[in-house]
Amino acid sequence: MVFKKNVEDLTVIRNLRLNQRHFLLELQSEQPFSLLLPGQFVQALVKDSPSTFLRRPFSIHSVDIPNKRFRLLIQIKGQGTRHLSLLKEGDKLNLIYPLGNSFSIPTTKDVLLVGGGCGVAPLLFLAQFLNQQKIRPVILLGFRSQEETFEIEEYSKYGTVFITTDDGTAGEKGLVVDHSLLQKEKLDFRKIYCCGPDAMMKSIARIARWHKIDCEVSLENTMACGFGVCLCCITPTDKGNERVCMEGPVFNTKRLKW
Amino acid sequence: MVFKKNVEDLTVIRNLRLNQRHFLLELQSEQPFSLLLPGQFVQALVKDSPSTFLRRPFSIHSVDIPNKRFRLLIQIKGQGTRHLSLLKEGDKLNLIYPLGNSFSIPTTKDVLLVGGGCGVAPLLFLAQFLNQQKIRPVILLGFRSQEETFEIEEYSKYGTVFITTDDGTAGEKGLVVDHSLLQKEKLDFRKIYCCGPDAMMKSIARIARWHKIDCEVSLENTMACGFGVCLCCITPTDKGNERVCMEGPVFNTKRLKW
Amino acid sequence: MMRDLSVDIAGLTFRNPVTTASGTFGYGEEFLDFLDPGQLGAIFVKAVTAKNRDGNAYPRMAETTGGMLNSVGLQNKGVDHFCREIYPKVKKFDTYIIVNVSGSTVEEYVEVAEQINELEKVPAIELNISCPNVKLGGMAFGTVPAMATEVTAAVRKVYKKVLMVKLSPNVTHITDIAKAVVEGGADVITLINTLLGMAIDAERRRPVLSTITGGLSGPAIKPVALRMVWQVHKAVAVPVIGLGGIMNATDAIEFILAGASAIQVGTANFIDPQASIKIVEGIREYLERHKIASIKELVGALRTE
Amino acid sequence: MMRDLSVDIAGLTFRNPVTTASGTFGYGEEFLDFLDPGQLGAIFVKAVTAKNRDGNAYPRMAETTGGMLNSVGLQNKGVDHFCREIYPKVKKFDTYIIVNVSGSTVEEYVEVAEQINELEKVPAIELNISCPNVKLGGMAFGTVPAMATEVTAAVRKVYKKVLMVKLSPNVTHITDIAKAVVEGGADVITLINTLLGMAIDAERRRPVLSTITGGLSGPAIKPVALRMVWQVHKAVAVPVIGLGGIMNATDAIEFILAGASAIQVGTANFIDPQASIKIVEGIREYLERHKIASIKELVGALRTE
Ligand SMILES: Cc1cc2nc3c(=O)[nH]c(=O)nc-3n(C[C@H](O)[C@H](O)[C@H](O)COP(=O)(O)OP(=O)(O)OC[C@H]3O[C@@H](n4cnc5c(N)ncnc54)[C@H](O)[C@@H]3O)c2cc1C
Ligand SMILES: Cc1cc2nc3c(=O)[nH]c(=O)nc-3n(C[C@H](O)[C@H](O)[C@H](O)COP(=O)(O)OP(=O)(O)OC[C@H]3O[C@@H](n4cnc5c(N)ncnc54)[C@H](O)[C@@H]3O)c2cc1C
Ligand SMILES: Cc1cc2nc3c(=O)[nH]c(=O)nc-3n(C[C@H](O)[C@H](O)[C@H](O)COP(=O)(O)O)c2cc1C
Ligand SMILES: Cc1cc2nc3c(=O)[nH]c(=O)nc-3n(C[C@H](O)[C@H](O)[C@H](O)COP(=O)(O)O)c2cc1C
Ligand code: FES
Ligand code: FES
Repeated sequence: MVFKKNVEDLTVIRNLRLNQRHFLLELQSEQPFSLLLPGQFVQALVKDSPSTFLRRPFSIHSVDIPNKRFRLLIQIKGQGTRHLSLLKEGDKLNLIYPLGNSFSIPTTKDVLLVGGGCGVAPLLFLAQFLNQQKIRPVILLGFRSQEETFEIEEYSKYGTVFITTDDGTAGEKGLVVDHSLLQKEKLDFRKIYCCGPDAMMKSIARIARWHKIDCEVSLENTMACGFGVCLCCITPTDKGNERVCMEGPVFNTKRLKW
Repeated sequence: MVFKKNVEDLTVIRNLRLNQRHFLLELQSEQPFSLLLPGQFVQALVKDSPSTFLRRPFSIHSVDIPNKRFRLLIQIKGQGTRHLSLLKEGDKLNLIYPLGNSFSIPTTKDVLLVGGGCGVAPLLFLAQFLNQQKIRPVILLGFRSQEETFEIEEYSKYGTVFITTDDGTAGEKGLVVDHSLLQKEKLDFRKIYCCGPDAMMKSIARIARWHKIDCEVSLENTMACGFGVCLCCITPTDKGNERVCMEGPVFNTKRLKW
Repeated sequence: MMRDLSVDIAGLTFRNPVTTASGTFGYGEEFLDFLDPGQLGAIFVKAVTAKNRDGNAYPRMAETTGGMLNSVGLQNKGVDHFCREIYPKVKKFDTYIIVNVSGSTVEEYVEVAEQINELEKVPAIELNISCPNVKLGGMAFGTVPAMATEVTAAVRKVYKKVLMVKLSPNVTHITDIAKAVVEGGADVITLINTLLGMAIDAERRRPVLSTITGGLSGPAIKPVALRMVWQVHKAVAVPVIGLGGIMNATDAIEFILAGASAIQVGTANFIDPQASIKIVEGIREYLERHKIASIKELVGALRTE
Repeated sequence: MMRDLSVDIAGLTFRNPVTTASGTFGYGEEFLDFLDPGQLGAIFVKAVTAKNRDGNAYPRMAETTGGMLNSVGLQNKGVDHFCREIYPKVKKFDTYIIVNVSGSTVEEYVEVAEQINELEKVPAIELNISCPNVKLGGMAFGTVPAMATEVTAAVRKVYKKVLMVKLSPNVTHITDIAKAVVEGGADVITLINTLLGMAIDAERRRPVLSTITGGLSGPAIKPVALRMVWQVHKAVAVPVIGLGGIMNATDAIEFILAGASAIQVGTANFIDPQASIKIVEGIREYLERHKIASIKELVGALRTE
């Protein structure tokens, strides 16, 4: 895949607060995108935040190619994300993008997407993309509570959505790995794409391995550059230490030392 | 003089742009002021400016004691003042105040105030204060150009105002020290208060000495604390190295090693 | 549940681990409008030397990214003045007053320490061995182990109370210096003093400081300070007091985890004169949140397995 | 008027004084989307060692105030791989390619230098002597003058082109190390490498880095770097290449005034991959504004009278 990485000031055209901890940034580019693929991410420059020295990585959440727009789904964690949550319509946000590899195109139609926390972010773009390949995935999303669920209708456009909440206020109670969908003796999926906290991804990977289902995960990692030069973001794979920002963020779990 | 220093979040009730480089901040306090005196200053915390680590000192420009308000007149110099220039109505500004000594109460009515650049800032408060002592000073102010003059009417309420501009577009052309007021063989003043760039204050001090007029200047200085503990802001005086933020910022020029 | 914030420093019981760094807290008086010194574990007052010192010429300060340089140069009115004018005022504070002792020769350190030894309400001194040794042509006591031992031992002979020694970070092996001062008789080690740095005004093509170089402090140096506290805590048996860029309670906890029995708040005092008492409060909240009974449990409790 | 940005570094003419720091610019390729290497004075590529190294375990990075810690640990595929796979690509760049050479023993440095000596388009190496010496139990070559001389001299014997040596700032007397490498035959001195620091996650009570300590870089260290460049420039006759926290053209000018004949852009590349070319532009504007014909006039031109 050949595409050019850009450093660009995008314009915030919407900052939608989804709930206390999550918001959506819709960004307008001036120039047509080079290829954008699901699983890829951006490195955002947080201005005027004294405790945020480095850029912050965020997955591309959904795209609107004709209008040269895409969205980020961001969870407020620390100072950097808090600053970004204050961006207003018309403000500029400097991004390096697109970065990283992408989820692979499946060779089957029996696809499951599993996301938890802000790990749901890349899955909407992935679902959009799968629809273009005539695939309607099953989408299993985990939230803390009813209050924290968001964009269910959005995901539902592209697949069949199931949810879990920690407190049972919506969908099944418990963690995504405990959802009844995954408890059957034989699972109906031939491919799982997963993104979320490490522990969750490891559990899903275990289930996938047990059922001999191919599984790809999008890893989080502390990054300094995001484009392959600092070697800070490595993960051990069958090829040694690989860079999550270049060889990843998406890895087939077969290749990881999990 | 005993007064208590406060650390307080004041509310910006007005941010008035005077011209390209100057703005006025009007600030509302929650609590009644302890004594505020002309020549005193505040230390302002500049939030969200990564290159502004320390607080920034500004003179109290004018006060409205009954309404618990005062104003700062600020010239945009670097990142810190640029950030402050973006403050909006309702924003909070954390200040330590009041700091420093003050201009002394004159024993004469023949008083001249001389200010240049952002050095005009403390002179409005001083003029207000002198009026309360039934003194109407002569006020000589230096600006770059007509465009950059501001608040002339404001000063005129409290004294007779003369101005100079570097380019002659308003008042007399030239520097304040060259103003005809100061060129006479015998000057009518018994006390001069001066604030502005070092070179200007030194020239005024020389003129004052020549005419045997008592002269007080408000010194600028790089400050780390502003309340006397870091010893960074010293100036050599007849008593050794004194702190501009505590023993000053106002000094009688007799005491300085100029 | 009550959380116990007190710490033991060589026999002194600080009511909490939060103290203020020498040179950033004046003689405490300047802070009376902002806080009650009785809420702090101790206060370390500005360096005292044998004779009056004017310090360096102006400018003495330069702002840097996340920090500042200073070249104050030990300006103070000398030990006699301290005992006569300052001590009567500071001794009234309801906290430990610890005097930072500086000098240019071993004899000067000894002379000052002897006089401070007489002050009943001063339970400890902090020897600042980052000062130049004038006899040896400006080399600092704090950079050569043998000299560090020598000056500590000489003071130890005349000083009968708790002897703290404050180390300079501008060395290759901080643990060598730490061991050297323990050998000389130090009861406590304080670190770090400022890193030697420099600032330039590119437009004027001049150094910003009159002395060209100066001491770097503030959060910029915190990683170096934490590292040295960790190294020294592992290398010596005496308590360590940690400082360098502490701005908030989280920073303070980090130093304690690295091995500091108490911490000092320095440059942060300039930005928020109430930083130290806010840090006390923040430490209490941390203990609460983590259900830890005593701050002592956290000293050096970094999990490295 | 045309402003002359070129500088002479031990016989090499850099088209401008702006280069990129080893370990922050990969092998240049990763930057081709962002800039044309031909606009830079030189590029310093990632450390090369004799054999493949996996580097340290994750996590390798911690953000700090105005900087970052890293503990990458010389991850690279070894010198054979460099010569075979990387060199054919980077040699096409229209700028000097300088290889950062690392090792754990004198023999390893020599081995790598010998092989790099054969690469026609590599006019210089930069010996990174901040690495631990495994034989001597982890002590760094860059902290003991005699060892610094030894490793430099050993490489000097086999390496026929321009020999640069990059110094560690974690020493008491940087000028002693600088003189030692000049004695060993260094043509150029680069400084500074990272300061040794540490970061702690207070909530988890753990070090952030897998290696506990790591190297501090970014604007936080600029004052220390400037000071060392100034000291070394005055102490030795060879050209100095300065770095440490350079984020913009003003920073670069400061290093040049302090005595650097060229500068390296390091951590800034992560925040703005175009930082280096913007710095070239900014230097040109500075010369314009100050009506200076050649950047060479500014090298060490700090006014201290
Ligand atoms: C490839 C990639 C894609 C990502 N996509 C998204 C996304 O689409 N939406 C989203 O909300 N977040 C995403 N993240 C995580 C996001 O980058 C971090 O939450 C963000 O950087 C936190 O910045 P902060 O300044 O708010 O928090 P900080 O103050 O930096 O940190 C707050 C807390 O979060 C932890 N933390 C910080 N950065 C990371 C990280 N990279 N990985 C794990 N823990 C971290 C810190 O240790 C700390 O405990 C992604 C991360 C990666 C590597
Ligand atoms: C007691 C006192 C009262 C003051 N009152 C006012 C006032 O009423 N209105 C006003 O506009 N300004 C006043 N100043 C000056 C003001 O504090 C500085 O202009 C301001 O701190 C600059 O901050 P900055 O971050 O914008 O600029 P920086 O980025 O810090 O500096 C920009 C440029 O200004 C120079 N500079 C910065 N601070 C000072 C300083 N303290 N003295 C001299 N040069 C400096 C720097 O060297 C640099 O060249 C006062 C200063 C003092 C000490
Ligand atoms: C303005 C200033 C003056 C200082 N004076 C002294 C001093 O007299 N004696 C001393 O031991 N340390 C002195 N220091 C060093 C501090 O006590 C402290 O070691 C250093 O600033 C690092 O801590 P910080 O980053 O929290 O400020 C001074 C520091 C500053 C900023
Ligand atoms: C992630 C990272 C990797 C580095 N790798 C190397 C290296 O391989 N060899 C080397 O000599 N220096 C290495 N350095 C040090 C830099 O080249 C530079 O000396 C240091 O970061 C200070 O400059 P800066 O503050 O501009 O980044 C590395 C620095 C970073 C941040
Ligand atoms: S973040 Fe720098 S290599 Fe991945
Ligand atoms: S600014 Fe600290 S003593 Fe004046």
